[in-house]
Amino acid sequence: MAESIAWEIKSDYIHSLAQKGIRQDNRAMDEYRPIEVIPNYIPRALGSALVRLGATQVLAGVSMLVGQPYPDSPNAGVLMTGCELVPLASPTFEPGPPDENSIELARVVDRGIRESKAIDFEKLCITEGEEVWMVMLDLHVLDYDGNLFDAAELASTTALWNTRIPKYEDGQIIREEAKEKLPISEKPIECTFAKIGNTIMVDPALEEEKALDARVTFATTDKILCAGQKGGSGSFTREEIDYALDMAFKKGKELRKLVKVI
Amino acid sequence: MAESIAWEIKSDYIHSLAQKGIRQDNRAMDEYRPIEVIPNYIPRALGSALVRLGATQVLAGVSMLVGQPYPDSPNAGVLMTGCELVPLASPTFEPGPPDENSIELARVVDRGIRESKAIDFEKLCITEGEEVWMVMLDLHVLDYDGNLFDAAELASTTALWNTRIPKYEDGQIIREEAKEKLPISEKPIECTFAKIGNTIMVDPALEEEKALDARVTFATTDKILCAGQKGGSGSFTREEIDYALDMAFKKGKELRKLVKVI
Amino acid sequence: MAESIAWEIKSDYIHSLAQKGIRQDNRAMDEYRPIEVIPNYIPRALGSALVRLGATQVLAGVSMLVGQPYPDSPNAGVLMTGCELVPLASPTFEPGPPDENSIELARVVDRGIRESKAIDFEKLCITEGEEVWMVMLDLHVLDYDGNLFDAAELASTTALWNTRIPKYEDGQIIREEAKEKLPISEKPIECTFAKIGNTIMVDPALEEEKALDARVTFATTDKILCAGQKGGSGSFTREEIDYALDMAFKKGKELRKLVKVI
Amino acid sequence: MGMKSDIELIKDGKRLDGRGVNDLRPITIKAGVLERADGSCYVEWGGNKVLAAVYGPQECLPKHIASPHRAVLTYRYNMAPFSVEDRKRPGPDRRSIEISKISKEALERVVLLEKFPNTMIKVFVEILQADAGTRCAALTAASVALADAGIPMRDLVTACAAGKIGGEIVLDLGKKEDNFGEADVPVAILPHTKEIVLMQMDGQLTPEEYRKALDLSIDGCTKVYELQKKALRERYVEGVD
Amino acid sequence: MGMKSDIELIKDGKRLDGRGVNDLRPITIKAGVLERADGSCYVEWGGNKVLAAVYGPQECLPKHIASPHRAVLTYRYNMAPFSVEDRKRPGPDRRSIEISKISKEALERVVLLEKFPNTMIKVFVEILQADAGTRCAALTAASVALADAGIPMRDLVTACAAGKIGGEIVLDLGKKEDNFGEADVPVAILPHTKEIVLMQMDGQLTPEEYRKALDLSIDGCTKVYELQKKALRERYVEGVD
Amino acid sequence: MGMKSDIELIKDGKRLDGRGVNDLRPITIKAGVLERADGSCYVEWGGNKVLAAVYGPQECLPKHIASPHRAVLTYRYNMAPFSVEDRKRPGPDRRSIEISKISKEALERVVLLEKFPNTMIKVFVEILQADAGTRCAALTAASVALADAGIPMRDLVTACAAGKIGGEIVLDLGKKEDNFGEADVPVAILPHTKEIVLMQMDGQLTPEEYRKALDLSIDGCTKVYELQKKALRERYVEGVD
Repeated sequence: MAESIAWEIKSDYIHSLAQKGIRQDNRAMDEYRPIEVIPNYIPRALGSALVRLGATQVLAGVSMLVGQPYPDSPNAGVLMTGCELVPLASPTFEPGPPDENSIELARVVDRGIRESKAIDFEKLCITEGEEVWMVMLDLHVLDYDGNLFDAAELASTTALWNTRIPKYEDGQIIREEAKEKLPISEKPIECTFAKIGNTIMVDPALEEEKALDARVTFATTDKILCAGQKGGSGSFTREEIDYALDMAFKKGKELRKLVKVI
Repeated sequence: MAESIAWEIKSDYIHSLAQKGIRQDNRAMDEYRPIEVIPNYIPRALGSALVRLGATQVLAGVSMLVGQPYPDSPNAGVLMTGCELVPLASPTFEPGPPDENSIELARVVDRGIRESKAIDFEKLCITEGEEVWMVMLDLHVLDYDGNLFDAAELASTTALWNTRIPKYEDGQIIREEAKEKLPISEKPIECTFAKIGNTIMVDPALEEEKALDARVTFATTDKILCAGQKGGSGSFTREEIDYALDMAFKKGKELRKLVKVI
Repeated sequence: MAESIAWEIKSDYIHSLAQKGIRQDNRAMDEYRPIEVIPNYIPRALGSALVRLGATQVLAGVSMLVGQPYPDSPNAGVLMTGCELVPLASPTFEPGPPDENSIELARVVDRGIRESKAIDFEKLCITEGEEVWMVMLDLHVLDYDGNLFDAAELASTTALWNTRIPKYEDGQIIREEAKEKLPISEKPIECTFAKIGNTIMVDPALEEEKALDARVTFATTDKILCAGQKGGSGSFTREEIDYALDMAFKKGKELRKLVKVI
Repeated sequence: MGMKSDIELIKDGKRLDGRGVNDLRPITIKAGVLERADGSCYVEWGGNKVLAAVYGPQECLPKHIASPHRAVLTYRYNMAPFSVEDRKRPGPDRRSIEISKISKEALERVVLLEKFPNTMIKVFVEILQADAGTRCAALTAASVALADAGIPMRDLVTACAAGKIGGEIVLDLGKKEDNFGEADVPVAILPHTKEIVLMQMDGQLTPEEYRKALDLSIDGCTKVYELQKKALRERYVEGVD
Repeated sequence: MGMKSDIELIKDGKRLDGRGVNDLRPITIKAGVLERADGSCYVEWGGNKVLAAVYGPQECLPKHIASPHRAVLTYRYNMAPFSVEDRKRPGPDRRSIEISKISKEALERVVLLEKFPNTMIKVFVEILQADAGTRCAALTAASVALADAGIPMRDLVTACAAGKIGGEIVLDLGKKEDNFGEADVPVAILPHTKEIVLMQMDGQLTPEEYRKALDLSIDGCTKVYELQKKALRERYVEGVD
Repeated sequence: MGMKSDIELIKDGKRLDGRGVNDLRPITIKAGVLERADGSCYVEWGGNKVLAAVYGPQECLPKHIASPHRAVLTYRYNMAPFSVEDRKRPGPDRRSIEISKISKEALERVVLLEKFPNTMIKVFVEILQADAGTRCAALTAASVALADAGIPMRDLVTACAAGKIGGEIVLDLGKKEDNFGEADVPVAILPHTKEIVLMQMDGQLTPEEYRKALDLSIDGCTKVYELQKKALRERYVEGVD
């Protein structure tokens, strides 16, 4: 992509603001944009949630299939997380197979959920070594205005907490009779920080993402860190990582309250 | 594709002729080009037919595989229709996976056959829920001089009427012993009309296809309409659709006589 | 690819040398570059070998899977040969699916091994018609300085002669207990000749490959020719083929001694 | 079409969901629902949830498909994996590609492409929840999104299907009617001229039944058009607030 | 090659289809059979049915593969899905790609590519029904199609295989001979100079047997060449009618 | 991470392979091992065998990704099919694509890209035998290969992981420790400034444990850096021989 002059000017502006401790939308450095969480946004899906984070919109949907377990965990269900950055959501998204950005997003969201041990995969075993439930978590980004990681993790956690398991009888999945809840216990939350110059700020909006030097995301449950991911061409000092880690636990507690279960 | 000046001039010419009620090859508006149908053109295939429609040549071939039925019709065989617009047939065809034109062609041909209920799919069930015959109908366009829809449907119907089912014993398909006929009862025919200016004409030749404003295809059996498809960037009036519909039944009867069974 | 002026000049130079009976590295026309063969280069693989032929480096690795036999040989194991020309090995190799060069390489290497009947495929049958060993031979080119065919065949033959079959019990492959040797009896060797002007030379180095008019490869065992492949835009006379054939048997005997079994 | 079932799809003129033969399902249309897109529209139509976005006119890429005479219009119909019961694998399938093609051709009739030579106008539609009739809902949404983007058009495109169930011609098939019914005729028109810009048919109809279905779907389009206008009016009012 | 069987492929010098060891299968060649292609040829060779088309010289696309010194030649060997017993999945497989590569290299020897710098000449071959020996039939057809397109060539390319069955070296293997025989040696030559432009071998042969097979296939090529010339002569006569 | 097992991964401060909690596996680094690449490096790290190559700066293709301000850096992490027990299907999978992305971003911090506008620098890493910690070994090798290619850099990038097994924080997890352990924290730093340019974490750690792991992995990096320097020194000495 040819670099746009407009983005460069905006990036310079955001850097100079950051130096003065200001964000373009006047948020505090540790302040999220307004968040709206709508569980069961797709009522016919087995689980779903829409998250609006500022103008960013991410829809997570859950399908349940029956498949074979992995040979090394014959009595455990499977989680697969996919992500489509559909071109409807941004002028920079292209149709086609997932690119490195959508793959990173899906994998970081997936790790947050998987490593939190939120889902009790053994309860998703139907017949050991033969049939298990496969939880297909699909992220559909509808409007991209920055910080997809946190919006997607929040949507995913909410969708999974609202997911019902279909009845399974004689090799047939009966979706109409989906009454049992997905066995889930933790609410992993991801918090992402941008480093712009020497300033660390939470929940980068689109312009901040374009201007950032480095990015770090932590997925936490109440007391446990379960995933981390650094991105961007810049670097963090040891102290900056420490700050972001503590803030991730603090903001995580706030965001966790938004995971509504219907 | 850069638009060719030559095609534009030719298109203007065809439009001006159409206004005078004339076609470049002096055909009547409701007249097909000469048609030749050769059943069993590929004698080693289980079913096949070559259709020449003017200079257009389409070869349809049928293979039979054994596969699983769809879960929602456990006692019915399966029809799959594929189409390759191989670059041998036209300077505008590119190698590679099917594009929107070949997909539309395959799907419209498929609908004509499927919706006519010509094939008795329940007779293609081998073991309910487990094994059924899969009728693989492949369209191979050899020379593209316009109106692939009608040529392909005629070739397909003829190929299927001449298709034999192999013997199936102990999980093995024995093609050498293919005596039973495919259970087929109707002869669906597609008729395609081009609208050029305010003129509707049947069986558009290549230059007419390039010049057309809109296109409509109807698949019919003796008394029943079983598929329809409008194409092109132009539009039809209600009356034009009525005219094409009636003509599709009339010309369909004529073309149906060409479906020879050996 | 734009043709490089540098390559053209080098090619002219190599042609003029060849006319005088000289090669750029002063080798005799029937002389290979120094060859090093390292069996079990990847000790954790079931079989492997690295071959250095001048600066060319090819690594062959063998994996063993359990799969279904082909319907027409229900009691025979399967050999599959893949090749990745990874871009690490040459500025002209591109990432992506195998191109015609890597496919030709894999297929010619495969034919040399398969047609020599070196592997006793019937001994690789586990349950007739149901389960057989699949020998997955993967060629990984590490440094491309010409004559991949001969290096790859030598690496493959050596890797296969050093391959152990894992234990297979209750549907599980136990790689830790891989004691049985792959049943193999012959040592097929490929010898490749370049024709530059009217000169035939063995083991073309990279610059010679770029300059060659035609190329011919013969795979031999002690007394039997088992594969041949002509390449390049030039041609061979009947006599040139005769010469190359005899030389292939002669050099084959020399190279065969390098197939060390540990 | 035509799957076998014991379900009685119509009884005493009432359909499974209580509708009469000429009734549409409930439809809600909202324009201007996305931040990044140049124009957008959200449509709920029975159980369908459809989102459309428009980008452009913009530089035409890849360049070799550009035309010096008009804008290139692209249309991408896509289903979210969770939009249907059996998870849809991501990426375009043959059905989506066909729908995209004929929907694009329908829109080419109304968008004043000749005003924007050498450019590209891109329409993206996402099916978030699929009932029956998604192609009509998608095209209806796309047309509003184009208007929302300020792209000059001859007219809106409005789409609606009619079909045959239990022997009767009815408007706007629902999911079960689509699965077990006898024929479906999706149609798109220009509301002002009643020109037909999209028409497909599958199933089994006599010529008379087909004509009746065509008329009925055109009637349906007229009703849908009112909702499109309303959505754009609301968007305009909101815009000047 | 080399599948096991109880079939006796040769008995008293006669093969399964009654041919002697040096006999070709019946071959028919017809030039100029397609409307759209610049040159074309249809070959029936035993049970093989092969269609070849040539387009060009024309603009070289994508441009970055063009050469200022010569035309780029492409060759695409493709099998129709119904051409073989087990349906062939559409699209190029590894075998087709290899055959296309070596066939292209064979033709590069004869086509006067240097006469058409910066252009592209495209050869397409479709196998409509496959017996054994399709690569030879395809290359034979392609060469006639190039001549039919008026592309200047040093010579035709003519192809034919020899092989070993039941211990004997024979010409032009049929399907069963290919499956159950001991070796196959497809060869292509320039008929005037006897230069070898394509050669493959697989199976098991002593050096002496290989030499015999090579000689026999070259003899076969000479016979096929007569049929190529005849087809072009007929096309020319037809052309001036 | 986190697979269940009865294996006791650590006992009396000793790990399965006899290492203490702060010990690296044996590491060998050799620069300049390939003929064709502009720079290269071979790393053996425990059971890992990793080869890195650098090409460039060279013309940026495709052109539209070029930047007038700096070189474009690409990074391709690839596993050979036989590098893991269950054969890895050739071609990039999702894991490889993610690793490539974050490794590229780590290197972008040190390579003086602004010195080579409009060009491209390509880094390729092949995992020939995989133990645990391949991404750290790969990035360590890539950084040496860049130096070997003479590409100007602010500093080397050095990578090492720490993790948690059997309740303790340890350096540089081996294969079984990775499968059955509790957490893994791969990290890459610039040795001179201790800036963190790559960091991932998965598993379960308290904040205190994470901090301890981070410190330990940075210590590990410092030891690996000495081996990188040694390899480059040996290469230089060899070069002037």
